[in-house]
Amino acid sequence: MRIIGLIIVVVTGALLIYAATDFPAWSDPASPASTYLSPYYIEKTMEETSVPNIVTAVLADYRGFDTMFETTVIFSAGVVCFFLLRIPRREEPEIRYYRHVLTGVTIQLKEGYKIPPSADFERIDAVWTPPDLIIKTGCRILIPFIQLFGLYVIAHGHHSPGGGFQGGVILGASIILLAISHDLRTAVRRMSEKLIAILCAVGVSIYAGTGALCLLLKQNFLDYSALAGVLHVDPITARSHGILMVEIGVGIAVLATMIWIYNNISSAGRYRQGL
Amino acid sequence: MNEQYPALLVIVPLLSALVISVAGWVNKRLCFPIAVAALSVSAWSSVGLLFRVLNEGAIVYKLGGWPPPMGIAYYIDYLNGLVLPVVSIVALLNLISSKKIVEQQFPDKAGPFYTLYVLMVTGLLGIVVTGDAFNLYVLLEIASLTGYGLLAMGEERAPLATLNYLYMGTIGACFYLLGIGYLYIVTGSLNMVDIARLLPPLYQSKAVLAAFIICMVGMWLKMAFFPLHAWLPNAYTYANSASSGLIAPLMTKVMVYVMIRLILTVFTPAFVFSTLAVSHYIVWLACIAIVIGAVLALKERNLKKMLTYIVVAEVGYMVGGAWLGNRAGLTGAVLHIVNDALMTLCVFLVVGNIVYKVKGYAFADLKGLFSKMPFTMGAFVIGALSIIGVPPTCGFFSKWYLILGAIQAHQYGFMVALLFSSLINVVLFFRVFEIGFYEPFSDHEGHEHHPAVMAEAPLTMLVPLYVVAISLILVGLYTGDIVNHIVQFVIPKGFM
Amino acid sequence: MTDLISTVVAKYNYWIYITLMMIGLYAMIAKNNLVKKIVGMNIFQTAIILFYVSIGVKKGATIPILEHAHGHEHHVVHAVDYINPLPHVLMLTAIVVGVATLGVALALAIRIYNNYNTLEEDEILAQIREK
Amino acid sequence: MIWPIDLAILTLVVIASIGALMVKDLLGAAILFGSYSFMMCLLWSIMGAVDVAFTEASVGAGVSTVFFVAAVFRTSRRTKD
Repeated sequence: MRIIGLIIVVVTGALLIYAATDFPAWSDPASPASTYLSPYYIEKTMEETSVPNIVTAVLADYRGFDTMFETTVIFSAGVVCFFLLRIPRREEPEIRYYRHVLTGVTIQLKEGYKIPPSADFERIDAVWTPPDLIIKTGCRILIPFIQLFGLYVIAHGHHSPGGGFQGGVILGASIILLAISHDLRTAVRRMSEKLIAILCAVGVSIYAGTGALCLLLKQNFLDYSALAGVLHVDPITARSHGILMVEIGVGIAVLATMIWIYNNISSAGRYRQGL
Repeated sequence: MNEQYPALLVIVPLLSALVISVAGWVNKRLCFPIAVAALSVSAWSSVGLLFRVLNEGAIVYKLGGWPPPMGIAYYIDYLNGLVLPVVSIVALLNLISSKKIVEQQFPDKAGPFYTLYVLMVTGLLGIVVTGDAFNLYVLLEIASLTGYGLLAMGEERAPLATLNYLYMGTIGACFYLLGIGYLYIVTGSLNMVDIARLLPPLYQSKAVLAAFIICMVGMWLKMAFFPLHAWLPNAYTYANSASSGLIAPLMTKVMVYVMIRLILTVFTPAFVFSTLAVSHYIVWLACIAIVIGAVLALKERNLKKMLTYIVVAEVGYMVGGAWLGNRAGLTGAVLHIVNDALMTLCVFLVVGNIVYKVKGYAFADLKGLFSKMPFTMGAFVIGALSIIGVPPTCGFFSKWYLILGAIQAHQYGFMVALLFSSLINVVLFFRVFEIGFYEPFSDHEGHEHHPAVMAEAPLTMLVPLYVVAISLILVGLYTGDIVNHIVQFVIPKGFM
Repeated sequence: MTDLISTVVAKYNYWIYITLMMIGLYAMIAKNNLVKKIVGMNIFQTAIILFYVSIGVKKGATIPILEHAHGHEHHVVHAVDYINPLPHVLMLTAIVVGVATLGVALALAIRIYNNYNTLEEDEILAQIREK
Repeated sequence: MIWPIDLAILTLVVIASIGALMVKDLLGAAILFGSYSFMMCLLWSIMGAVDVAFTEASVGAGVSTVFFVAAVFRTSRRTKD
């Protein structure tokens, strides 16, 4: 198998190198890629969409259809992970582990027995999880600021690098941090699986709904200038607001999908014990 | 209303997929009706689009209101006007017959299944209708990802087969992306028609040659053309019959459509057939694909794997026909996309019915099926005759155009391969008929001589099957009209 | 000789992207462990992103974000001194597609592990042949 | 566009990718793959692609490494080659 791999790799590598000799030199301003389509974007973005960050403008407005399908790719990855891994919850009794907070003694109860939630016993995933008070409190302090930063990244996608995807992933990462530092049950109790799944679909439908709204207002799909009538603002800033709405939709969709994929992969579908 | 058909075609299934995903959590029974409604709206708008193309010629739909090179545009001409209704109708028919299968195999995951199903149809329709090269890559990824999800829910070996499919599929999609990158670095544009306008002065450049080779290898990998077909038989065999009923007829045919779109629109036949005089070798490769596909099908002892090898051979037909380089060959290839999608759907629906009732698809399970499931096996006979290429059915006519093209292009090897694989198909299918018809009476130790009680598949699985079986014959009879009104305009005038 | 070196150095990014892609492709074909193949697949995808982003680079150009004064007096924007934004947009999509494919591949790997209790391809094929 | 840094990071990226594939323990491969993604993020920011760098940092280095480690915990760290 190695020899076939080597032959294929050498042949494709030779083809690619043979073709790369014909490329325009790296980083020269006169290359066709930099002189045909991108000057239009650089010069016209400020006039047509009043969004300083050209990448966000091209991402959400000129080529907004691509980004909608990209959000659909993320959404379908979340649905595939759920579809493949999730084992429907059968309430069979499970072995539970508790730790006595003061003495640090860990108890393993036979199946079906529970200790009612009380201050001096904390439930743990397995006997070997060490008491990590420092990590837990550290993360509890850190998570709100991560989420604040994530919201800033989504909202500020117009003026600075960032936008729906980056902000959504940062927000998702804050919940995943909660799931890793504490345990999966607290994260699932904080954001239940049903809420995440519906939030996923809501995020993508905000994006597609904005496009469909433009369709209903007698313009082509995803043509934000149609929103000028609804938002009582001139078409250019309507485009900027359209981009913001779309970024929020992408942020919600990516946030929910990252948590959904993490929950399914880390617990292999049983939602009992995460990382 | 009807100038918004291109948008409705893709947006309605996308929005309904989201609604189905939410309905899966709220109230499971709503999922199937929404899916059927969504696919029928997209089928309706695709047929409406075909008639609009017949009246007004090519349609350009500007997404987001931006003119094509700046924004993304849909470009609908005769080629995808013909393929669109086929994709949506095949998906709708398979959806109707998959209701019972889903309830039997994974009743609690119906919501995600229908979401992935409708998302895959959205991806396929988007691939067929888009006019932007990079947008085609994103839709290709949606169709592949949902395809991996659908195929992986099946027997015990399904995840491993799907993971191998994932590796090959990702390499194929990334090669396509790389080919578009090579075109972008040399021309600076992403819109297909725009690239075709900018390419002619660059025909001699090595980068365009490499871009063409990489795009082609990527597409061949995705359509399982001969040397790169290793993933297809296992991936389609071990999947559940609802998913293989959707993916087997559509995925490879849409990839063949993308290859023909690259040849006709992006790289223009002038570059492909005259500059690159390589079509002779590719037709020989197609001959080998057909022969190997047919021979490997003989080796198989179960029905579904045999059919997957026939799909590999059919891909050899279409690629060989497209690369013959003349009008008859290309007509045969385009017609074969339509016919083969219907034929493969008919045969895989039959397998779905058999697996639903008999819970197995090995030859041993097919004993006495003609008496147990007469209607299903009746449709199987029509599908088999169409794959073999018997006149009233559509399989014959597209094979006729392919052979005509082979003779005109003096590719006698391709003609011999076509006839050889037809004969092998005869052997394959009549072997199955023989097991289905004569087997129960000839086994001596079996004492029960009373004819087996008729255990037919439920009605919701038989009606789509018979709609497809009848459409095989209708499409065959109306081939003349299809060719004169639609396929004739697909091929540019300058083509000899 | 010097022009050979200058051509090599002038397109250094493209040689690196080709080596990375070949490393990824080799790993996907020759590696025995399924998770190693997934790592190879991801390297393969990031190599293509390296190719696309290095198309857009311009000498002496700044990042594609326009300084805007809220006073709305439009000073003329020259395309030469801003980097080409289009490959960046395309590559945002490719990165997200890479993560989505990674998530699905890992979900499949976990399912395979549940069925065969190993991730080595040869051990799995041996178990299949036994059945 | 500081030219020598670009060359240095590019060679480091190639070394990290070969390392991620050669190391004999899957958890090590996951961490090395995280470092590979992070160095790619440095590369993008050097080449001026700030949005892509931000995404690669948060999505590539961040979440994919978490998915990898979670998957390795659910399967096995053992690898033969």
